[in-house]
Amino acid sequence: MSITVKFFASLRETVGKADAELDIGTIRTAADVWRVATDKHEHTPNMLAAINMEYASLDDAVKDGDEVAFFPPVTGG
Amino acid sequence: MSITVKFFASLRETVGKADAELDIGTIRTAADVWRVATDKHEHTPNMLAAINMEYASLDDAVKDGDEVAFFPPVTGG
Amino acid sequence: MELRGTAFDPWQELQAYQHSKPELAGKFGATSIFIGTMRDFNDGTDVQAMTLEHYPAMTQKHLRTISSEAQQRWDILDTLIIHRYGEIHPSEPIVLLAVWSLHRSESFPACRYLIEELKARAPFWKQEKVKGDSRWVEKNTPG
Amino acid sequence: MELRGTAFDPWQELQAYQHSKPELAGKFGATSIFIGTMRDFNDGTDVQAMTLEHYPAMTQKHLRTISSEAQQRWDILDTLIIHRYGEIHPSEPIVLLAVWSLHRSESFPACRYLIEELKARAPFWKQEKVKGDSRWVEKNTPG
Repeated sequence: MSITVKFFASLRETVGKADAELDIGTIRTAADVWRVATDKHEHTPNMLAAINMEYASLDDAVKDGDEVAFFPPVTGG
Repeated sequence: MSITVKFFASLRETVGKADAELDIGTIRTAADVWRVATDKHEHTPNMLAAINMEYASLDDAVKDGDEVAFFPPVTGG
Repeated sequence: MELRGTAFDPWQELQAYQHSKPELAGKFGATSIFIGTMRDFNDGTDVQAMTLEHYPAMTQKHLRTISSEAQQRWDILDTLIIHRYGEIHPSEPIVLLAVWSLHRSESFPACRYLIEELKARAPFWKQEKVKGDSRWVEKNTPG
Repeated sequence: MELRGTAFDPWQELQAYQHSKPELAGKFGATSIFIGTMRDFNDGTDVQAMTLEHYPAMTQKHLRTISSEAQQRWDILDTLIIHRYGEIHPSEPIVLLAVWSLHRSESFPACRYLIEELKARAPFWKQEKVKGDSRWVEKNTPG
Protein backbone atom coordinates (compact mmCIF):
# COMPACT_ATOMS: atom_id res chain seq x y z
CA MET A 1 0.00 0.00 0.00
CA SER A 2 2.26 2.80 -1.22
CA ILE A 3 2.62 5.85 -3.46
CA THR A 4 5.76 6.73 -5.42
CA VAL A 5 6.49 10.46 -5.47
CA LYS A 6 8.80 12.36 -7.84
CA PHE A 7 9.99 15.97 -7.81
CA PHE A 8 11.57 17.66 -10.80
CA ALA A 9 13.70 20.71 -11.67
CA SER A 10 13.51 23.73 -9.31
CA LEU A 11 10.93 21.89 -7.19
CA ARG A 12 13.36 19.01 -6.65
CA GLU A 13 15.90 21.55 -5.41
CA THR A 14 13.39 23.35 -3.16
CA VAL A 15 12.09 20.14 -1.63
CA GLY A 16 15.61 18.73 -1.39
CA LYS A 17 14.85 15.29 -2.85
CA ALA A 18 14.00 13.69 -6.19
CA ASP A 19 11.92 10.75 -4.96
CA ALA A 20 9.86 9.56 -2.04
CA GLU A 21 7.90 6.45 -1.19
CA LEU A 22 4.83 6.96 1.00
CA ASP A 23 2.62 4.58 2.93
CA ILE A 24 -0.84 5.37 1.67
CA GLY A 25 -2.33 5.72 5.17
CA THR A 26 -4.82 8.60 5.13
CA ILE A 27 -3.66 9.92 1.74
CA ARG A 28 -6.60 10.51 -0.62
CA THR A 29 -5.54 13.24 -3.07
CA ALA A 30 -2.45 14.58 -4.84
CA ALA A 31 -2.54 17.49 -2.37
CA ASP A 32 -2.26 14.96 0.50
CA VAL A 33 0.73 13.38 -1.25
CA TRP A 34 2.42 16.78 -1.47
CA ARG A 35 1.77 17.57 2.24
CA VAL A 36 3.01 14.24 3.54
CA ALA A 37 6.00 13.93 1.20
CA THR A 38 7.26 17.48 1.79
CA ASP A 39 6.28 17.96 5.40
CA LYS A 40 3.75 20.68 4.40
CA HIS A 41 6.29 22.62 2.34
CA GLU A 42 4.77 25.66 0.61
CA HIS A 43 4.56 25.54 -3.16
CA THR A 44 4.14 28.15 -5.89
CA PRO A 45 0.63 28.47 -7.34
CA ASN A 46 1.89 27.47 -10.80
CA MET A 47 3.16 24.05 -9.60
CA LEU A 48 2.03 21.16 -11.81
CA ALA A 49 1.11 17.65 -10.74
CA ALA A 50 0.89 14.37 -12.65
CA ILE A 51 -0.64 11.07 -11.58
CA ASN A 52 0.70 8.08 -13.50
CA MET A 53 2.21 10.35 -16.20
CA GLU A 54 -1.03 12.28 -16.81
CA TYR A 55 -1.52 15.90 -15.75
CA ALA A 56 -3.73 16.08 -12.68
CA SER A 57 -5.21 18.60 -10.30
CA LEU A 58 -4.18 18.60 -6.65
CA ASP A 59 -7.74 17.56 -5.78
CA ASP A 60 -7.53 14.42 -7.90
CA ALA A 61 -7.69 11.12 -6.04
CA VAL A 62 -4.69 8.81 -5.75
CA LYS A 63 -4.67 5.10 -5.02
CA ASP A 64 -2.24 2.39 -4.03
CA GLY A 65 0.58 1.93 -6.55
CA ASP A 66 0.22 5.37 -8.17
CA GLU A 67 3.21 7.44 -9.21
CA VAL A 68 2.64 11.11 -8.36
CA ALA A 69 4.96 13.80 -9.70
CA PHE A 70 5.31 17.51 -8.90
CA PHE A 71 7.12 20.00 -11.09
CA PRO A 72 7.28 23.63 -12.25
CA PRO A 73 5.91 24.80 -15.64
CA VAL A 74 7.56 22.83 -18.44
CA THR A 75 10.12 24.49 -20.72
CA GLY A 76 11.04 22.02 -23.43
CA GLY A 77 11.40 22.39 -27.20
CA MET B 1 11.28 51.23 -81.46
CA SER B 2 10.39 47.65 -80.56
CA ILE B 3 8.73 45.35 -78.03
CA THR B 4 10.02 41.90 -77.09
CA VAL B 5 7.26 39.34 -76.58
CA LYS B 6 7.47 35.99 -74.78
CA PHE B 7 4.99 33.13 -74.52
CA PHE B 8 5.24 30.35 -71.94
CA ALA B 9 3.92 26.84 -71.26
CA SER B 10 0.56 25.87 -72.84
CA LEU B 11 0.27 29.37 -74.30
CA ARG B 12 3.57 28.95 -76.14
CA GLU B 13 2.19 25.75 -77.64
CA THR B 14 -1.16 27.33 -78.59
CA VAL B 15 0.44 30.38 -80.16
CA GLY B 16 3.11 28.21 -81.78
CA LYS B 17 6.10 30.35 -80.83
CA ALA B 18 8.15 31.27 -77.77
CA ASP B 19 9.27 34.77 -78.77
CA ALA B 20 8.41 37.63 -81.03
CA GLU B 21 9.87 41.06 -81.74
CA LEU B 22 7.36 43.76 -82.70
CA ASP B 23 7.73 47.21 -84.19
CA ILE B 24 5.93 49.45 -81.76
CA GLY B 25 3.81 51.16 -84.47
CA THR B 26 0.32 51.73 -83.08
CA ILE B 27 0.82 49.44 -80.07
CA ARG B 28 -0.21 51.14 -76.81
CA THR B 29 -1.21 48.38 -74.36
CA ALA B 30 -0.39 44.76 -73.49
CA ALA B 31 -3.65 43.79 -75.23
CA ASP B 32 -2.34 45.42 -78.44
CA VAL B 33 0.90 43.43 -78.08
CA TRP B 34 -1.11 40.21 -77.81
CA ARG B 35 -3.25 41.04 -80.87
CA VAL B 36 -0.35 41.98 -83.09
CA ALA B 37 2.00 39.21 -81.96
CA THR B 38 -0.58 36.42 -82.25
CA ASP B 39 -2.61 37.66 -85.23
CA LYS B 40 -5.68 38.16 -82.98
CA HIS B 41 -5.47 34.66 -81.52
CA GLU B 42 -8.13 34.04 -78.85
CA HIS B 43 -6.91 33.56 -75.32
CA THR B 44 -8.40 32.07 -72.16
CA PRO B 45 -9.76 34.55 -69.60
CA ASN B 46 -7.23 33.37 -66.99
CA MET B 47 -4.22 34.28 -69.15
CA LEU B 48 -1.61 36.32 -67.28
CA ALA B 49 0.56 39.11 -68.63
CA ALA B 50 3.79 40.64 -67.39
CA ILE B 51 5.52 43.83 -68.51
CA ASN B 52 9.24 43.92 -67.70
CA MET B 53 8.87 40.98 -65.29
CA GLU B 54 6.02 42.55 -63.31
CA TYR B 55 2.44 41.27 -63.45
CA ALA B 56 0.33 43.62 -65.55
CA SER B 57 -3.21 43.98 -66.80
CA LEU B 58 -3.91 43.79 -70.53
CA ASP B 59 -4.93 47.45 -70.38
CA ASP B 60 -1.54 48.52 -69.05
CA ALA B 61 0.54 50.73 -71.32
CA VAL B 62 3.72 49.48 -72.98
CA LYS B 63 6.59 51.52 -74.35
CA ASP B 64 9.61 51.10 -76.57
CA GLY B 65 12.07 48.52 -75.24
CA ASP B 66 9.57 46.73 -72.98
CA GLU B 67 9.52 42.96 -72.61
CA VAL B 68 5.94 41.69 -72.53
CA ALA B 69 5.16 38.08 -71.54
CA PHE B 70 1.96 36.03 -71.72
CA PHE B 71 1.39 32.81 -69.81
CA PRO B 72 -1.18 30.56 -68.11
CA PRO B 73 -1.68 30.47 -64.31
CA VAL B 74 1.60 29.61 -62.59
CA THR B 75 2.10 26.17 -61.00
CA GLY B 76 5.47 26.19 -59.22
CA GLY B 77 6.50 24.99 -55.78
CA MET C 1 17.95 32.13 -53.75
CA GLU C 2 18.85 29.70 -56.47
CA LEU C 3 17.25 28.07 -59.51
CA ARG C 4 18.60 24.58 -60.06
CA GLY C 5 18.50 22.55 -63.29
CA THR C 6 19.43 19.21 -61.71
CA ALA C 7 18.29 17.13 -58.72
CA PHE C 8 19.47 18.24 -55.26
CA ASP C 9 19.61 16.72 -51.78
CA PRO C 10 17.79 19.08 -49.39
CA TRP C 11 19.74 17.86 -46.35
CA GLN C 12 23.10 18.49 -47.98
CA GLU C 13 21.93 21.91 -49.14
CA LEU C 14 20.76 22.87 -45.65
CA GLN C 15 23.94 21.62 -44.02
CA ALA C 16 26.15 23.42 -46.56
CA TYR C 17 24.14 26.64 -46.33
CA GLN C 18 24.22 26.76 -42.55
CA HIS C 19 27.93 25.92 -42.63
CA SER C 20 28.49 28.84 -45.02
CA LYS C 21 26.93 31.24 -42.48
CA PRO C 22 29.03 30.86 -39.31
CA GLU C 23 27.78 34.27 -38.14
CA LEU C 24 24.35 32.69 -37.58
CA ALA C 25 25.62 29.99 -35.20
CA GLY C 26 24.23 30.45 -31.69
CA LYS C 27 22.02 33.34 -32.86
CA PHE C 28 18.94 31.50 -34.14
CA GLY C 29 16.57 29.50 -31.96
CA ALA C 30 14.08 28.50 -34.66
CA THR C 31 14.38 27.04 -38.16
CA SER C 32 11.26 26.36 -40.21
CA ILE C 33 11.70 24.39 -43.40
CA PHE C 34 9.35 23.40 -46.18
CA ILE C 35 10.19 20.92 -48.93
CA GLY C 36 7.90 20.35 -51.90
CA THR C 37 8.58 16.95 -53.47
CA MET C 38 7.38 15.39 -56.70
CA ARG C 39 4.86 12.58 -56.16
CA ASP C 40 4.48 9.57 -58.44
CA PHE C 41 0.73 10.24 -58.86
CA ASN C 42 -1.57 13.23 -59.31
CA ASP C 43 -5.34 13.48 -59.83
CA GLY C 44 -5.55 9.70 -59.54
CA THR C 45 -3.07 8.76 -62.27
CA ASP C 46 0.57 7.67 -62.24
CA VAL C 47 3.06 10.33 -63.25
CA GLN C 48 6.41 9.19 -64.72
CA ALA C 49 8.15 12.56 -64.89
CA MET C 50 7.50 16.28 -64.98
CA THR C 51 9.02 19.19 -66.86
CA LEU C 52 9.10 22.47 -65.00
CA GLU C 53 9.23 25.41 -67.38
CA HIS C 54 10.05 28.86 -66.05
CA TYR C 55 10.68 32.46 -67.04
CA PRO C 56 14.19 32.77 -65.61
CA ALA C 57 14.65 36.52 -65.13
CA MET C 58 11.11 37.03 -63.82
CA THR C 59 11.37 34.00 -61.52
CA GLN C 60 14.59 35.27 -59.99
CA LYS C 61 13.17 38.74 -59.54
CA HIS C 62 10.01 37.47 -57.82
CA LEU C 63 11.77 34.99 -55.54
CA ARG C 64 14.05 37.83 -54.39
CA THR C 65 11.04 40.09 -53.83
CA ILE C 66 9.12 37.46 -51.86
CA SER C 67 12.18 36.81 -49.72
CA SER C 68 12.69 40.49 -48.89
CA GLU C 69 8.98 40.92 -48.18
CA ALA C 70 9.25 38.10 -45.61
CA GLN C 71 12.31 39.78 -44.08
CA GLN C 72 10.35 43.04 -43.77
CA ARG C 73 7.22 41.48 -42.30
CA TRP C 74 8.90 39.23 -39.73
CA ASP C 75 12.01 39.55 -37.61
CA ILE C 76 14.01 36.81 -39.32
CA LEU C 77 17.75 36.29 -39.61
CA ASP C 78 18.04 34.50 -42.94
CA THR C 79 16.11 32.67 -45.65
CA LEU C 80 17.04 30.08 -48.25
CA ILE C 81 15.09 29.29 -51.42
CA ILE C 82 16.15 26.62 -53.91
CA HIS C 83 13.75 25.78 -56.75
CA ARG C 84 14.14 23.20 -59.53
CA TYR C 85 13.41 23.63 -63.19
CA GLY C 86 13.76 21.20 -66.12
CA GLU C 87 12.95 17.50 -65.99
CA ILE C 88 12.01 16.20 -62.54
CA HIS C 89 11.36 12.62 -61.44
CA PRO C 90 9.12 11.28 -58.65
CA SER C 91 10.54 11.69 -55.12
CA GLU C 92 12.88 14.50 -56.21
CA PRO C 93 12.52 17.79 -54.32
CA ILE C 94 10.99 20.64 -56.35
CA VAL C 95 11.42 23.42 -53.82
CA LEU C 96 13.31 23.90 -50.57
CA LEU C 97 12.51 26.84 -48.28
CA ALA C 98 14.14 27.60 -44.96
CA VAL C 99 13.78 30.46 -42.48
CA TRP C 100 16.05 31.12 -39.51
CA SER C 101 14.86 33.35 -36.66
CA LEU C 102 15.11 33.83 -32.91
CA HIS C 103 11.67 32.41 -32.19
CA ARG C 104 9.18 30.08 -33.85
CA SER C 105 6.51 32.81 -33.88
CA GLU C 106 8.55 34.41 -36.68
CA SER C 107 9.89 31.39 -38.60
CA PHE C 108 6.55 29.57 -39.00
CA PRO C 109 4.50 32.35 -40.63
CA ALA C 110 7.48 33.53 -42.69
CA CYS C 111 8.03 30.01 -44.09
CA ARG C 112 4.34 29.70 -44.90
CA TYR C 113 4.38 33.12 -46.57
CA LEU C 114 7.33 32.11 -48.77
CA ILE C 115 5.60 29.02 -50.15
CA GLU C 116 2.19 30.67 -50.61
CA GLU C 117 3.64 33.69 -52.39
CA LEU C 118 6.01 31.54 -54.45
CA LYS C 119 3.10 29.39 -55.61
CA ALA C 120 0.96 32.44 -56.36
CA ARG C 121 3.57 34.60 -58.08
CA ALA C 122 6.72 32.79 -59.27
CA PRO C 123 6.40 32.01 -63.00
CA PHE C 124 6.80 28.23 -63.18
CA TRP C 125 4.65 25.81 -65.15
CA LYS C 126 4.42 22.07 -64.58
CA GLN C 127 3.92 19.64 -67.42
CA GLU C 128 3.40 16.02 -66.34
CA LYS C 129 4.29 12.92 -68.34
CA VAL C 130 1.38 10.50 -67.94
CA LYS C 131 1.34 7.19 -69.88
CA GLY C 132 3.59 8.60 -72.60
CA ASP C 133 1.44 11.71 -73.00
CA SER C 134 2.13 15.19 -71.65
CA ARG C 135 -0.41 17.32 -69.77
CA TRP C 136 -0.05 20.81 -68.35
CA VAL C 137 -1.00 21.16 -64.69
CA GLU C 138 -3.72 23.81 -64.77
CA LYS C 139 -3.54 25.05 -61.22
CA ASN C 140 -1.87 24.44 -57.89
CA THR C 141 -3.45 22.78 -54.88
CA PRO C 142 -4.70 25.55 -52.56
CA GLY C 143 -2.64 26.18 -49.41
CA MET D 1 9.89 9.50 -31.47
CA GLU D 2 13.21 9.52 -29.68
CA LEU D 3 14.84 11.12 -26.67
CA ARG D 4 18.52 11.73 -27.25
CA GLY D 5 21.23 12.25 -24.59
CA THR D 6 23.92 13.50 -26.98
CA ALA D 7 24.18 16.09 -29.78
CA PHE D 8 22.67 15.18 -33.14
CA ASP D 9 22.87 16.49 -36.71
CA PRO D 10 19.30 17.22 -37.89
CA TRP D 11 20.19 16.82 -41.58
CA GLN D 12 21.72 13.39 -41.03
CA GLU D 13 18.71 12.35 -38.96
CA LEU D 14 16.25 13.48 -41.62
CA GLN D 15 18.18 11.77 -44.40
CA ALA D 16 18.48 8.54 -42.43
CA TYR D 17 14.84 8.58 -41.38
CA GLN D 18 13.56 9.15 -44.91
CA HIS D 19 15.94 6.48 -46.18
CA SER D 20 14.52 4.05 -43.60
CA LYS D 21 11.00 4.58 -45.01
CA PRO D 22 11.24 3.60 -48.69
CA GLU D 23 7.46 3.11 -48.75
CA LEU D 24 7.07 6.90 -48.44
CA ALA D 25 9.12 7.69 -51.57
CA GLY D 26 6.97 9.25 -54.28
CA LYS D 27 3.94 9.38 -51.95
CA PHE D 28 4.51 12.67 -50.12
CA GLY D 29 4.40 16.10 -51.73
CA ALA D 30 5.02 18.19 -48.61
CA THR D 31 7.50 18.05 -45.73
CA SER D 32 7.34 20.63 -42.94
CA ILE D 33 10.20 20.69 -40.50
CA PHE D 34 10.90 22.64 -37.34
CA ILE D 35 14.22 22.71 -35.52
CA GLY D 36 14.64 24.38 -32.13
CA THR D 37 18.27 25.27 -31.53
CA MET D 38 20.10 26.50 -28.44
CA ARG D 39 21.11 30.13 -28.67
CA ASP D 40 24.18 31.61 -26.98
CA PHE D 41 22.10 34.30 -25.26
CA ASN D 42 18.72 34.56 -23.53
CA ASP D 43 17.01 37.48 -21.81
CA GLY D 44 19.98 39.67 -22.72
CA THR D 45 22.75 37.60 -21.14
CA ASP D 46 25.28 35.13 -22.55
CA VAL D 47 24.52 31.49 -21.91
CA GLN D 48 27.41 29.01 -21.85
CA ALA D 49 25.43 25.78 -21.63
CA MET D 50 22.08 24.38 -20.63
CA THR D 51 20.92 21.27 -18.84
CA LEU D 52 17.64 19.82 -19.98
CA GLU D 53 16.02 17.75 -17.25
CA HIS D 54 13.08 15.53 -18.12
CA TYR D 55 10.68 12.93 -16.72
CA PRO D 56 11.51 10.11 -19.13
CA ALA D 57 8.44 7.87 -19.03
CA MET D 58 6.01 10.79 -19.01
CA THR D 59 7.90 12.59 -21.78
CA GLN D 60 7.79 9.53 -24.01
CA LYS D 61 4.12 9.00 -23.33
CA HIS D 62 3.21 12.60 -24.13
CA LEU D 63 5.33 12.85 -27.27
CA ARG D 64 3.61 9.70 -28.56
CA THR D 65 0.19 11.11 -27.67
CA ILE D 66 0.89 14.45 -29.38
CA SER D 67 2.11 12.64 -32.47
CA SER D 68 -1.00 10.45 -32.73
CA GLU D 69 -3.24 13.46 -32.11
CA ALA D 70 -1.61 15.18 -35.10
CA GLN D 71 -2.13 12.04 -37.20
CA GLN D 72 -5.81 12.04 -36.24
CA ARG D 73 -6.42 15.73 -36.88
CA TRP D 74 -4.62 15.97 -40.22
CA ASP D 75 -4.18 13.63 -43.14
CA ILE D 76 -0.45 13.05 -42.70
CA LEU D 77 1.77 10.16 -43.74
CA ASP D 78 4.46 10.23 -41.08
CA THR D 79 6.00 12.28 -38.28
CA LEU D 80 9.41 12.39 -36.66
CA ILE D 81 10.24 13.81 -33.23
CA ILE D 82 13.73 13.86 -31.77
CA HIS D 83 14.29 15.76 -28.52
CA ARG D 84 17.49 16.27 -26.56
CA TYR D 85 18.02 15.98 -22.84
CA GLY D 86 21.13 16.41 -20.69
CA GLU D 87 23.83 19.02 -21.22
CA ILE D 88 23.38 21.11 -24.36
CA HIS D 89 25.71 23.71 -25.85
CA PRO D 90 24.91 26.78 -27.97
CA SER D 91 24.08 26.06 -31.62
CA GLU D 92 23.13 22.44 -30.84
CA PRO D 93 19.61 21.39 -31.86
CA ILE D 94 17.21 20.82 -28.95
CA VAL D 95 14.26 19.47 -30.91
CA LEU D 96 13.66 18.25 -34.46
CA LEU D 97 10.11 17.82 -35.76
CA ALA D 98 9.12 16.69 -39.24
CA VAL D 99 5.78 15.97 -40.87
CA TRP D 100 5.29 14.28 -44.25
CA SER D 101 1.96 14.64 -46.09
CA LEU D 102 0.47 14.87 -49.57
CA HIS D 103 -0.11 18.60 -49.40
CA ARG D 104 1.23 21.59 -47.48
CA SER D 105 -2.24 22.39 -46.08
CA GLU D 106 -1.73 19.33 -43.83
CA SER D 107 2.01 19.45 -43.05
CA PHE D 108 2.15 23.10 -41.95
CA PRO D 109 -0.56 23.06 -39.25
CA ALA D 110 0.48 19.57 -38.08
CA CYS D 111 4.10 20.69 -37.62
CA ARG D 112 2.97 23.78 -35.74
CA TYR D 113 0.68 21.65 -33.57
CA LEU D 114 3.55 19.32 -32.66
CA ILE D 115 5.79 22.11 -31.40
CA GLU D 116 3.04 24.01 -29.56
CA GLU D 117 1.75 20.89 -27.81
CA LEU D 118 5.27 19.66 -27.08
CA LYS D 119 6.14 22.99 -25.46
CA ALA D 120 2.88 23.04 -23.50
CA ARG D 121 2.82 19.43 -22.32
CA ALA D 122 6.12 17.53 -22.59
CA PRO D 123 7.83 17.50 -19.18
CA PHE D 124 11.23 19.08 -19.84
CA TRP D 125 12.90 21.79 -17.79
CA LYS D 126 15.74 24.03 -18.94
CA GLN D 127 18.47 25.17 -16.59
CA GLU D 128 20.90 27.69 -18.10
CA LYS D 129 24.54 28.20 -17.11
CA VAL D 130 25.12 31.93 -17.00
CA LYS D 131 28.49 33.33 -15.81
CA GLY D 132 29.19 30.21 -13.78
CA ASP D 133 25.77 30.34 -12.10
CA SER D 134 22.74 28.19 -12.93
CA ARG D 135 19.24 29.56 -13.46
CA TRP D 136 16.03 27.72 -14.23
CA VAL D 137 14.12 28.99 -17.25
CA GLU D 138 10.72 29.89 -15.80
CA LYS D 139 8.61 29.72 -18.93
CA ASN D 140 8.79 29.28 -22.68
CA THR D 141 8.48 32.03 -25.28
CA PRO D 142 4.87 32.08 -26.50
CA GLY D 143 4.24 30.60 -29.97
